[in-house]
Amino acid sequence: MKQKIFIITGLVLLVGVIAIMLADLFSSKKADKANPYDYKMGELRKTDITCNGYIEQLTIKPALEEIHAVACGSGDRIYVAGKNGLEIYQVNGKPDGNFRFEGVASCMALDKKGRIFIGMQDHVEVFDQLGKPCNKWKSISTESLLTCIALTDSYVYLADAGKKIVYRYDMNGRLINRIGEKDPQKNVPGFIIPSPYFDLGIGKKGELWVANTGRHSLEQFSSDGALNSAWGEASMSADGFCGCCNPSHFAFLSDGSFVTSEKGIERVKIYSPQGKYVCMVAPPSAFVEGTKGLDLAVDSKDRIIVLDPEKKQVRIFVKK
Amino acid sequence: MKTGKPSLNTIKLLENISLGSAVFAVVLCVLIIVNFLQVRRADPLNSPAMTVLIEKLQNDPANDQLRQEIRTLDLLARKAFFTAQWQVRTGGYLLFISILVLVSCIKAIELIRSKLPEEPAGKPVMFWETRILKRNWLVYSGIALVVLTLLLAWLTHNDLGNAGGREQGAGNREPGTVNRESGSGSRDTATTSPDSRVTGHDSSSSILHPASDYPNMQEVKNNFPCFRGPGSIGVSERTGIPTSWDGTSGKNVRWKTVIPLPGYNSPLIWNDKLFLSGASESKREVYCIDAVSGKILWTSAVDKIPGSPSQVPGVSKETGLAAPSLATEGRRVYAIFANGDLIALDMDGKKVWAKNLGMPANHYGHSSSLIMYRDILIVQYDQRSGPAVMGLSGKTGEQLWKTPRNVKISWASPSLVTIGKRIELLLAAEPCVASYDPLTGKELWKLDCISGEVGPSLAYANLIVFSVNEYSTLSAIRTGENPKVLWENNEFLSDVPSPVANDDFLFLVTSYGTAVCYDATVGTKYWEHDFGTPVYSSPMLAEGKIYIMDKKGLMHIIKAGKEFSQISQCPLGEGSFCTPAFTNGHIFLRGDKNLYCIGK
Amino acid sequence: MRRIKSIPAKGLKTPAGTTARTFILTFFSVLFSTAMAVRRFPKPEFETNYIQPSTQIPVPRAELLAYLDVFVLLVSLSIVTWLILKKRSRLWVFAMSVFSLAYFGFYREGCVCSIGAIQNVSLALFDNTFVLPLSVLLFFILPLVFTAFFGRTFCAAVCPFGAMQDFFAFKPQALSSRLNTVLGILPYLYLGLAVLFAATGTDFIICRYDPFVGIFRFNASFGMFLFSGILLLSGVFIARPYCRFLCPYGVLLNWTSRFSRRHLTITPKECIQCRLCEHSCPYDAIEVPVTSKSPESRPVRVRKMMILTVFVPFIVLVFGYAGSRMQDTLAGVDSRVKLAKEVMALSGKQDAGYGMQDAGYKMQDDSYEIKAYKASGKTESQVYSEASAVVKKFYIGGWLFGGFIGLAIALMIGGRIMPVYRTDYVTSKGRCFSCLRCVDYCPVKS
Amino acid sequence: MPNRREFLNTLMRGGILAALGLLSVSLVLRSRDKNSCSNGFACSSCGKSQGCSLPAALEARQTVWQLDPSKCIQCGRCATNCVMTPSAVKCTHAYAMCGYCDLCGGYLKPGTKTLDTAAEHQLCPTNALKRKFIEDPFFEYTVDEQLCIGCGKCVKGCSAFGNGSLQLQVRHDRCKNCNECSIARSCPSQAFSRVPANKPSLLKSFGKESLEEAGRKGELNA
Repeated sequence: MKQKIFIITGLVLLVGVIAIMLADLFSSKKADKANPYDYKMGELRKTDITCNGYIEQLTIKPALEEIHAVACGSGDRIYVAGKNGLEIYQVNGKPDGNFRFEGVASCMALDKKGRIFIGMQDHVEVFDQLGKPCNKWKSISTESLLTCIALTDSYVYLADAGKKIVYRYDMNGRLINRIGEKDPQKNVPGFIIPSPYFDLGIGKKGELWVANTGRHSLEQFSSDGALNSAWGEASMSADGFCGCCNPSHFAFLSDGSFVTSEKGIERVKIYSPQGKYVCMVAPPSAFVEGTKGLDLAVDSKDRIIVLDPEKKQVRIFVKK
Repeated sequence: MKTGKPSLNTIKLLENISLGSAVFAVVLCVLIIVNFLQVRRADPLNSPAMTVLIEKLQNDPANDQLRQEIRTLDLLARKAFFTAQWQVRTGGYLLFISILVLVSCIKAIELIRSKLPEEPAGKPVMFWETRILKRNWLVYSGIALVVLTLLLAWLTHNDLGNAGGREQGAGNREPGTVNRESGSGSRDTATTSPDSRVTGHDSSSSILHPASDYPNMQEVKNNFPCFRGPGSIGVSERTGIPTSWDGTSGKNVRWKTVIPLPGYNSPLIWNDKLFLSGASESKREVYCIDAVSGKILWTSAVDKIPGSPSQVPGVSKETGLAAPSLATEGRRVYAIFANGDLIALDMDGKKVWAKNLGMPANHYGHSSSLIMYRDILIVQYDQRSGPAVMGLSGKTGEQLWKTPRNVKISWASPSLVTIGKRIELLLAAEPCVASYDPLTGKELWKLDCISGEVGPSLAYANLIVFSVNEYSTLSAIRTGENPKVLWENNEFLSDVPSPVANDDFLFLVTSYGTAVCYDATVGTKYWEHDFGTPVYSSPMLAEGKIYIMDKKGLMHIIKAGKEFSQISQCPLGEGSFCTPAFTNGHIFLRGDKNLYCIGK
Repeated sequence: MRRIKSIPAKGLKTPAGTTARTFILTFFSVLFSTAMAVRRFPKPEFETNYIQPSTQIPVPRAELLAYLDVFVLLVSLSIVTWLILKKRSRLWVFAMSVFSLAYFGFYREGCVCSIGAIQNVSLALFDNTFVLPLSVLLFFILPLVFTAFFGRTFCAAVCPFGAMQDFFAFKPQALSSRLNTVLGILPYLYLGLAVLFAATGTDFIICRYDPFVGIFRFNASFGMFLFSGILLLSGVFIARPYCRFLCPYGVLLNWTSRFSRRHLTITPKECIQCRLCEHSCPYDAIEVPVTSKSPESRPVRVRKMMILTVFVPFIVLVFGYAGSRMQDTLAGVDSRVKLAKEVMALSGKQDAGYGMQDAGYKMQDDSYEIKAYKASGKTESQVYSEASAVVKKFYIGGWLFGGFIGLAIALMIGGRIMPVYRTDYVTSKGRCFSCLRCVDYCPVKS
Repeated sequence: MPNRREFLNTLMRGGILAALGLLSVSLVLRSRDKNSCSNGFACSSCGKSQGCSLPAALEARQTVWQLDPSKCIQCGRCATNCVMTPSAVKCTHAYAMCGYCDLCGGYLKPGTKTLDTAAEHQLCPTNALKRKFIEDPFFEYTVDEQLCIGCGKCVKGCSAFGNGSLQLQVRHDRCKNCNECSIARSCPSQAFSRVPANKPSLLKSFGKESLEEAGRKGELNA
């Protein structure tokens, strides 16, 4: 009798073990519960859709392998540059030419004569409208990483994220001066560029603005490097710049307002010339999560041209 | 053996020790389990109290006391977390030691005792009997194993097999191999890919023998289950669609079949069966036609329906008695007629259920087509008295929901579209475009933007719904939580044909025969083109082309692009009011008299 | 103690030769396909004399130690074999099992083990991108080779699993012959499933349901501990339950051992038929003398044997068919198939997908599998075709698995038709673990 | 009779041994083949690296588990599914990639206004990420491995808002190198794989090497 009880106990336990194995192996239940350590990014990406003052009017899908830079030329033609080439589109998104070159364009600008200045990692190359090379500047340094190029009538401004400095060149590639070096006497705090996004732009009055992304601010310099003013605030909410280093790109509307783009929480926004938040152009939901490097351009009709490197599109937003 | 007493004493002592350690081990086990359950129930790192406090602080950032409270709680939580881990670890070590003691004591006892010889067992084992017994048991358990396996396979087959089959099917299926590549059209390979047949994976045939109550997305998309294609938005994803034919000379016409009774309803297709209906003043019939050969497989008379009115409804010539298109979900096919007769037939033409919805008060004649959501049959019944939309169970005809509508009579048909996370049922009638949850009939939103006697159904693409009606306006409605009109235009308006849209463009054909293309998001007009012949059939968008059938039966095929570019014009040889249906490589057109299959 | 090695962050070399074997741990070059997307970027320029710390990357256990394990395995196999066949001392075998438990169990934490090696070998056979370390192959081969000559000495005192369960066999009960027979099918099923899942790259189920690894490591999930606890408890009454009724490696050892050259005998000389050993075996592995004739006459036996032989292909086919019907259930364990099902459920949810995929809205409550699937950029049909390839593998695998079980059962039946004649008490060569308990009972000493 | 049985036994034994021998020889030969194809990181020198489907792991005989941060989606299962408690997967900081930001997405909870070390601002559930002031405006972040449970919260924050210098890695001093990793089994993005034991890390990095490479190219161009 005792023996029987022992055997039965043993057997029941053994069968239990096998049953556990089989149940665990073949059960089709959801393998795991919710993540107890979830970082709910979705909440941050949600924005009030009603403050969205713009709609997407046109989408251009360039054929380039990678796209990194967008610019707007005469007749509001749209120039898109990226890996090994450049494409031109008409104002309505129709292709209007393209040419190829060697290298990855990281930034681009056009001068009055229609010459195309393309920044490639550590040097600048200049092409004419048909893609004929006009000039190739010397490499600045092996550590350089050019992330933005902007032109006035007589100067070329370059933002170098590798060296964390802005250069002023003449049109032929001769360095004139460096802007933004840390200088406590001149009250210049220096640029903090924690990631390879570093933009600059020429305002409507011809003044130089630089995005000091590590400080989440836009700073205005005189051409000789004096810091005149700055604005910007770090915040996850719509009115500030999110993440560790933003805005990643910016451009100007015709009234001098700023259009800014951010990574982390991908969004494109408009600030007044005084730096007050105005409205959202494209909310995070318009972009693939993790999109970085939304280059911006604005055409003469104040259409906002956003380069979306993740979707490989150039997206044009217009006011509602 | 040498000294009995001391060893007995030792055994006693060892027994006591082992008993003690066993008790200790059990206690530890219980403690560890309790600890585990505790941590599991309330994870200290995710305490809801903390979340609440932090939320409070965010609202009241100046509150230092709150801040202090949070810090204390945080410290406590982390302490609790690591203490619990420490407890388990220490408990585990102690448990291990106690079991070690237990095992060594018992082994020692065994060692001391093992010198004692055991009594030889009673009688010897009956070798041959047990051996035969064993053999039999092997046979039994083998049979049991096979039966169990088959039973399991059979039990789990329905869903899993279906899934596996669909996977295989979907995996191997090039966008829809609905069997017409081979001229012979052997019917049993309809959706079975050759690959799945090689493996003898007969579960893949579950697509042919539907197990679930309603088809999945891919099945619906592979077919043409209602008016204007899947979702009734005028878009078909089928490919290889012919662009040239001539119905008069028979060029590229595979077959042509006379349809006994007239009707303006458009054909629909499930696998290789085509369904349409026809009616005269005395008769109403549903036809099933073999898409491969064009033979009428069965004709089902719609009669003996309880409550069916004896008088003939007053209809206009241009609507007729069988205007609404049918609907199917691959299990049954449903048809509605101008007198309110609604019938469900199985795929072999046998009546499943039928009812009369009451003679519609409609001065031109009822023309809203049916549509299926899962296995719910949706009927838009916008008549003069008590307009409503209702959902009926496809299986039984029982009314699942009915939502009254505050609208005028409408001749438009419902559409089903995916907007965000939900499926919405969209209806158009003066004064509004309205959206309903197709499962419950709950109204989701509505927007006043349309008026008049609404004939055209809606178009939808890329979150934008387009509504249009003659003497009213063309509106593009951005859907979402707060739908609003994106743009309006009333230069070109349609009376009968429905518009159709893709992500970039909206195409509209007016009843007097002008095709127009607008930018879908901003409403810029790209082009217009006048055919010179009226159009009543709704345009269809497939493979980047728009198929527009005019009243005289001439099909205008136009590139769906920013510039007007006509691909071809193909005559049918007779007039047509009906919208074409597509499968891979084929178009099905219903003319006034005949049904045509275009394609090789 | 494991060494911690640091990576020079700015290309500073660590002093070379600080350890006998210096790994050059440059992680920079690893996976630069991904780094293509990451744009190069220098660190901030610090003005204070801050030195950037280097990223610490601990070094895994040295490769050489794996061969030490093989060496220990070889030596302990030799010693145990010698102890069993020559010394015939239960106490020493017990001592060796304590050592094995300590070394392979608690020191090596139950991983690398011969039982689990089955899976590595089968995966390596079917997937030539899978790396099979030589040490693992040796762990698989060596015990089998020893068994082919000397019987299952590995089970006696080298396998930590066996040792562990042996200690807990406090009150072993003899099981009836039919229980032994029916439960004896389980290891074949386990082996078949383990090889099937390993060969298809689905899972290593032997390791997944390794009953003692948590105990060896003093660290496991609660469920794993519970599992070990229950198994050990059942082992109090049914001695070595894992070895007898689950262990897949035991199947291989069993069959190898049947043809072993020098298996342990209960008595060193001549059996005196004292029957003292008859109930000494906790594993029911002692065969009693059979001197009587079978009740089945020779022609009957021959006929039965013939029938069985004729029916073997049929049995194999029936089982194979049954196995192939299980393809969906079996394939359901595979993560690729699970994902395909989830994706299908998802597209079913967006449902019968009337209309078009929407662009602007995002699904919020996706499972992580779906999130990863979306992030991976795979298309739906890619997922399906991957899954259907797996299902196809399982279809073939199901036939083979079923056929294997059918063959095993047919062979077992055949073995029970064969004539038997023996005068002495002997150990069943297939099932005996060579634990030497019976030897202790035998009054005949050499 | 016994002789015949003996002979049969020998025959079968011989068969088994031969089968085992064949198995091991074929497996060894095959892996020796792999060895001679200087795989792994020397892949480019092999000449046929394009058509080669063998993983980099083959160069070494011993493999260990590692997770590829570029595939990781921070589902948190590393923390919950490891056979070890706490998990053998921990956050590893690739300092070379760090921007030393004041506003660190991996350290601070989203929406935090005051950038300090207060408990209510920290993202890490166990306070394992430490922040140290270096110089204006740089802060150094270090991971306290004793406290880290491998949940990946900071990793998600860092990769979304920062450079992605915080990455999850299997710590081989803690990992038991199970035959089949139980995290790998449940990893939704198949980020886990067996890697060569002598190259046990899959940390991604901006990398000095890539910098050098680029530099070299620059020289060539110039």
